[in-house]
Amino acid sequence: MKRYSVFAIAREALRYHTGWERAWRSPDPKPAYDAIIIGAGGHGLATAYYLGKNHGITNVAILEKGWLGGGNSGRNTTIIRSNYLQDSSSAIFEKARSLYETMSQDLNYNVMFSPRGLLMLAQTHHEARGYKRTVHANRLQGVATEWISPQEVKKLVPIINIDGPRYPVLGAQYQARGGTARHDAVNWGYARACSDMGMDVIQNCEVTAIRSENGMVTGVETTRGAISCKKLGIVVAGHSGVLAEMAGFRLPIESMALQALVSEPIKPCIDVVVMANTVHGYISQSDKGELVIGGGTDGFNNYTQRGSFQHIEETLRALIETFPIISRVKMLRQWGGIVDMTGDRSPIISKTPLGNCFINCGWGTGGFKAIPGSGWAMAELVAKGEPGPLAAEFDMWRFKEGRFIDESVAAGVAH
Amino acid sequence: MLILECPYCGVKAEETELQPGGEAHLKRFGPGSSPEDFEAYMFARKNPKGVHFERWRHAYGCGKWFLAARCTATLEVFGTYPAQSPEPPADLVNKIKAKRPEWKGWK
Amino acid sequence: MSTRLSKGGRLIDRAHAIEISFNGKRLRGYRGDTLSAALLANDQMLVGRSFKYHRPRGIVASGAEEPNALVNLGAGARAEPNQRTTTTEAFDGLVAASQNHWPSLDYDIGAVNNLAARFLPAGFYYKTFIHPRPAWKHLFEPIIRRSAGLGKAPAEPDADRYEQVYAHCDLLVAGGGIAGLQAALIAGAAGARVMLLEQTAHWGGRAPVDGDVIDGKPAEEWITATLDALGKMENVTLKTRCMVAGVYDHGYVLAEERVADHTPGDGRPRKRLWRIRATRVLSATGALERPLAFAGNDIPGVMLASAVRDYVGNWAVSPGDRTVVVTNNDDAYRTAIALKEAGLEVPVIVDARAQANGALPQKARAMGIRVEAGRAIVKVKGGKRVTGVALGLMAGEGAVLEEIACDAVAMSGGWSPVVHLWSHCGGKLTWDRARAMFRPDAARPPLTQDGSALVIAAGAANGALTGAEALADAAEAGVAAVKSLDLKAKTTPIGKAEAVEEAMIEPVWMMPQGAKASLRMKMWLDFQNDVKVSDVQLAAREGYQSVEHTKRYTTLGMATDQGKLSNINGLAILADALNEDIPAVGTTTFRPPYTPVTIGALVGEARGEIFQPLRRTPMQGWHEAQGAYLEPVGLWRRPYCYPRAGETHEQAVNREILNTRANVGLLDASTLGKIIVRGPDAGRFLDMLYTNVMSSLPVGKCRYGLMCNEQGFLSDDGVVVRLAEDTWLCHTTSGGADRIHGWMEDWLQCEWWDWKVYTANVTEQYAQIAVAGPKARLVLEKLGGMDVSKETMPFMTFAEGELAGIPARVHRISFSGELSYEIAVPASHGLALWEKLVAAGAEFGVMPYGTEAMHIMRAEKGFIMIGDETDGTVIPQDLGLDWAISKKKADFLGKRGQERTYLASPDRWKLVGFETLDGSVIPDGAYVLDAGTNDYGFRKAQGRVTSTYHSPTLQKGIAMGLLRHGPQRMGEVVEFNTMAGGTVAARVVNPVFLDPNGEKQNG
Amino acid sequence: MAEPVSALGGAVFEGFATVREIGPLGMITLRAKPDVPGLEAAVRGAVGTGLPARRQMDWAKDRGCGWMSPDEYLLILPHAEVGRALAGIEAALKGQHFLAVDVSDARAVFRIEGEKADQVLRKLAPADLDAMAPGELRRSRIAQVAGAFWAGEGGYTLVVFRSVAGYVMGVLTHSAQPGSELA
Repeated sequence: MKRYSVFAIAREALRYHTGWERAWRSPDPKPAYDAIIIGAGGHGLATAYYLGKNHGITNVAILEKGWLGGGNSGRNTTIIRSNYLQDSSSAIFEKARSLYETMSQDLNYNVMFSPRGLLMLAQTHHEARGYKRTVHANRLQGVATEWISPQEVKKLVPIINIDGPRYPVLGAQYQARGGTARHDAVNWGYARACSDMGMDVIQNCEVTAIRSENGMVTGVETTRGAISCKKLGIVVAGHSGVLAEMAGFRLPIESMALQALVSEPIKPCIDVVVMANTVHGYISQSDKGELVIGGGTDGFNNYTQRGSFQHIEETLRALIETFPIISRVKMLRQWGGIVDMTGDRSPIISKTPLGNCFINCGWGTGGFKAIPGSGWAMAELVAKGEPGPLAAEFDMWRFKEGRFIDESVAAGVAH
Repeated sequence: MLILECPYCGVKAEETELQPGGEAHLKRFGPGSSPEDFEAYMFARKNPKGVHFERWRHAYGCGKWFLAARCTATLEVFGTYPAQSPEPPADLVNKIKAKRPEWKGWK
Repeated sequence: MSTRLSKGGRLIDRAHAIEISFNGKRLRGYRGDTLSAALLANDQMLVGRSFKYHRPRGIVASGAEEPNALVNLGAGARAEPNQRTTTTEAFDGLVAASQNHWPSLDYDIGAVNNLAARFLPAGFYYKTFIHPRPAWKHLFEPIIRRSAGLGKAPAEPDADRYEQVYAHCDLLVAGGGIAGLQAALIAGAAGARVMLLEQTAHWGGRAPVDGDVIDGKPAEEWITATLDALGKMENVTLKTRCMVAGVYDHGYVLAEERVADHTPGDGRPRKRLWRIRATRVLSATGALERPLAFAGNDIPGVMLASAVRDYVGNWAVSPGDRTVVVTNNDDAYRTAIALKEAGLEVPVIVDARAQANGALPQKARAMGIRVEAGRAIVKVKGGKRVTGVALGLMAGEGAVLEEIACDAVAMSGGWSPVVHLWSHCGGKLTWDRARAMFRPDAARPPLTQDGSALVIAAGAANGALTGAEALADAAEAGVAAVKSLDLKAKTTPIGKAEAVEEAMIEPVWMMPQGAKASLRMKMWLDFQNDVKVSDVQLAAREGYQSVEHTKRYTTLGMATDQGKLSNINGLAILADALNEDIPAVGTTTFRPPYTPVTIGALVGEARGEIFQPLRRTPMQGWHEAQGAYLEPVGLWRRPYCYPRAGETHEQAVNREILNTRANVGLLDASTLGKIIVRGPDAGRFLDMLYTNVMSSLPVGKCRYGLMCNEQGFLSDDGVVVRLAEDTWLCHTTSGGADRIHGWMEDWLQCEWWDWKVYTANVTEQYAQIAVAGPKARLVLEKLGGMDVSKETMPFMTFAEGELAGIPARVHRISFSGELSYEIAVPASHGLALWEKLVAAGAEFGVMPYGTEAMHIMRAEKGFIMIGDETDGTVIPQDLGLDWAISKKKADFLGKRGQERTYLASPDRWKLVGFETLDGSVIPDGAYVLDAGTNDYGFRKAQGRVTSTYHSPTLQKGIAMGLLRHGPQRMGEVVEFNTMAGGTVAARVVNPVFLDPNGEKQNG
Repeated sequence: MAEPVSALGGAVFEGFATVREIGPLGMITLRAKPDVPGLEAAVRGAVGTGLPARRQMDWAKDRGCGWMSPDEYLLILPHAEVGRALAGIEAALKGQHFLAVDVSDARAVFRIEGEKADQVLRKLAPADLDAMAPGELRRSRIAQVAGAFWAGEGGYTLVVFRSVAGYVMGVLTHSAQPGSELA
């Protein structure tokens, strides 16, 4: 693989960029692989990448029913943070955040990880106590977060209205190393790296059936023929339930539409990521200048990537109250993504009733920030057949025991 | 932005007048039930990409809960009926079968 | 140069001159001008800078598709970024400034990017800025960020008002061109409820400018006549300046009406958001002309042929004196002809097709216009404006045959139907090879709730481009719409437009055909985002082959015009690069809104005081008059404390507590939920709802109860009152009233529907006041009317009667641990009773107290608070409330959940009290440190604080919290962490710090 | 005994339509299935009307009965008469399964009057006003809160919860601003 660098660009410029090679190959499926990962979204690609990098398993196919990165990892609000309450959450999200720090170098692909800082506004006393609790928990976890005053909030976000009157800002939980990254670049960077390790990223290849014999997966039927495999990883976000049904088990999951929108690009006016959970809104500004705004989740099962209007409306109401100047800015585009919500709103990285079949799903509204950590943990599970510490708590049997991983205290809304 | 007709007051209510309530026809398992049954009651959901039977409350109207059969892939609504129904009405099931021959049934 | 013509201009009113300001320059225009028309009339060719290379940019279009001419409009509280000049109506005093340049539009430092353009191809930033690692955050990104964005963010809160309105119709017609008018006329005549919305200020669309002749008369006459007919129909609503932004599921349509954009500050709402429910949507949104891709096609002065025609015909503005027309179809000849008729020069028409012998080319030739078939523009000359074009063979590689001086170029690459509204909800498209366009596939329309077609496309939006075709198609669509509504179509006049025979378009995606790389690097596809033919080809070469990948990699179509001009050309180039068929490559997804919508308009009235409902108790005004400091509790705002002059909140809280403990205090408890439950099965029902037994509660008595969800987690608590044999009154937490009432109804309607139980949420019927403190009884006795003595009204009982002449229900319950009465009276008498209590209590030192005093007093008593001791993961057993969990009940909501292994574990953290050794206050949310680390390498915890306060009564820090095996560890000293990194030592104690035997509350 | 006070003390706004807070109005929530013996008589005794049909409001001069749900009615009568009416209902339905409670003070009532009164509601409620039958009682959403309204006497009567009376007055005022007429 030709390495990317400023020199490579200069060299190519002289020949009108005719010498660039493909970022990833586009091969036909082979009849068999050591491992098949279903889903070439961020989590699936990261799983494959760490299978190769950490466990030396490279005879891998990543099957994608559409175009790679076309699911939630290509339609989210790109927020990265690890200021979680429960140890098991903090562990995997902080692992992910730290991997984001070096991802551009690891993948030789600039994913534009931008640790510009992330604020969670406390606008009620109750919320303030909740965030202080998280900060204390993060202290024990070694996750760098702090509680800051309204004045410090105003310094970080000059356009914010901290005086209410309805919901004055009482302070905020601040993670200085939280931020954003370019979502497509994460997908493309992983795909390029996987391809470079000899893995097959196969797009427009939809899995139509999962073949199994006495409790073990033998392969999959796809729109591009049957492919057999020794191990199977299901990493398909919104469609986890559909795949699980093919594999013959049921998940504690419901698929719903999550809304987001961007504004027209304007000159930089908000440099950090701000989440205001009391009023249900979060916002950041992309390097292109668009305000990237996350809305709520429709409360009903939905597989269309379209959403309802009232959640957009609710979010914008809150944001105008918090950032009055955005009233005259215009909404450029709105869209929906299908998120899979588990019983405790925390993910599942787990063995399944099928011996050599593993599943990674249920990231709900917060999957992007977890991609590298999720892939890291899933790869370990697929490679060893047993979860490592990062995945251990996220098994799908916790619901039977009532062993919840409940973050609702830390994040009241979509994150 | 869905419209569902409330079977009680006959209003064609729009989504903002309604409150969604998840999968319908769940059987409650209480004390003495097996861990599997209780887990299934609490968490296991059909979550089909297709015909879904679900609960809605006419929250900004008559306040009654009702049930709806709706396709989660096209958002087509096949019908609504009272919450006091142990299972979907036969005529509704037939209507869906006619429209969706490939449908495996509600159970 | 571009200038105003001496005559003509169908939309301007020469009697009303206006003056506008652009970059401080004063320019003259006429009423009826768009800002674009006014700028061009004053030879303002250069209007902005492109996003990436800061290339000079001029006006390209005359409508919503304009990618270049975006300005900062207005100033101060009325400043708005990224306003399209083509759709902005000019008015006297309008102030606009160009965007994305420094120091000035003419001399922009950012233009160095242009010199480096060759080194900044699509996606270059993914390939560089990688090393050294810190450089991205500290060097590269800040630079990129500074150059990001277009318009300036407003600096002040918006001065304008907005509103929303709901509407319902059978047929929503989007687009007021001749097709929309015709279809609306048919549906209106059939009696359908019709809404016809047009985004511009004018009806008729392109027909008048294109010179259509309908029913033998100029189109304008037919348009006026049709509007008259529609205006007479009661069932038809007509709106101009109203852009249909999006079509959503089940016939939901959003439209943005520009009510007062052109009359700022006249007091009307600036914009109005229409939230429409339509049974069917008829999309008559017309078509957009495509640019041609030739080198230098982005230089100011290169415009769409139709736009040039519009400026001449509508506003009497000529973009240039000598305009070269370049095309691959006959329609563009109309522009040449219009220019010639306006007395302007057209040195040549460059036609990419081998021959040009249609009726229009013939006419052009007859007018003496030179027509060069089979030729291409090799490149446009000029910098900040066009100075000429170099021509070559279309079939060639770019060898120049001839150079022609000109100051404008009118280009036409053919037309694309506007399919956005068709596509928003899932309508599919089909590629029309002959006409080289994507158009709606009638066989795969977007569906409505009953599975029928939601949208019907008509006219140019359906691929029927000429006036004659459009009217015929619209008539069909109108009849189809009427049928689909189960209405009968009445005989309605159908306009007949004269057909002008046009030769077929020949698809041209790049000119010349074999252009070499150096030229392809100068062929713009996306003018705003600087995406060129070479960029799309690079994306294809690098494997970004999905049209979505190409879009995201090159940013093609991601500008504020969302690809209205660039998408089709871009994907044709992509298809060519991939050797694929255009339909095989497909389009990107069309998302709402059609053109950007003001965020303020989306929110409507919901801002400031009414941005959210505010719930007020009957005594709210009194609290505010007292200067109470209020805190949000759900949608309520409850007094946190009542600070006196010079008092801090903390001092006020302490005073309120000490006074309540020593004398008597008043708390507005009206927000507490109150739900009546009545019926033969009510007792049985409450036994299922609460963890303890309520059916056994004697009439006249009160009992504290807990509710869990089915998981077993504690969800609400409150005092239950047995009003009568078959009637209970359930108090819930302030936040909980609606939730718990809904919870009750859910079980009654969906699970136990054969049980005879009725509920009623009477929370707001009553004002509730807690009178607490050793002197509480004295105050009530002074009011008079009821016997509130210890004997007749002992603790945990209630009585109904009249206090000071007000019907009241008095409960002997206490959340403060003091002798306490909670008095419920009809809300309409709440303030009266409160004031009487204040007056009667004066001699006993009565003071109101707020929620914080309430919190601290309950903590001193070790009473739990939902939301503090609970967080959705806590069960009653964790809080030592086992006494309130019935052992003998076979079932209650949550019982099974609590039997699960993890909830039944003996190692759960349980409630205890904490007392710091040094008297300090344990920080909110602190954890109890444990030895060692866990599997993640995190420091272990064995508990956490849930409520922590300075107790003014006990003069020390007190706290409640959860601790592993807590109750068995009384007296042990544990350590809490602090944010500062230190620790606080505290002793494990009984959580009841005050009056453990309850003498005070029982007294 | 002191006079009962309505939530806003009769606030008024004169815009392109007139918005008035009225009341206090007597209101009783009566929950019972229509087939309960004696129900019709009890209602007649309390407000002088029969049992309204689905979504209907029946009137006997200033007294009325509205259909709220299959097992809920809203009785409207003078504030001072609520006690007597409740006693009457209790007596009439003795032994039956029902629930009757005074909700007069849990509500705020507004009148919206004038030729364009409907436009004020059209800006706030997703309901199709043109599809309302004569005498229909429509329960819906008023901006962000629940409300019930009916047309009559040259305008609309709107019932909402008392605690949000101020908010509702706010949105009504905003919607009735002079110059913001829809047509």
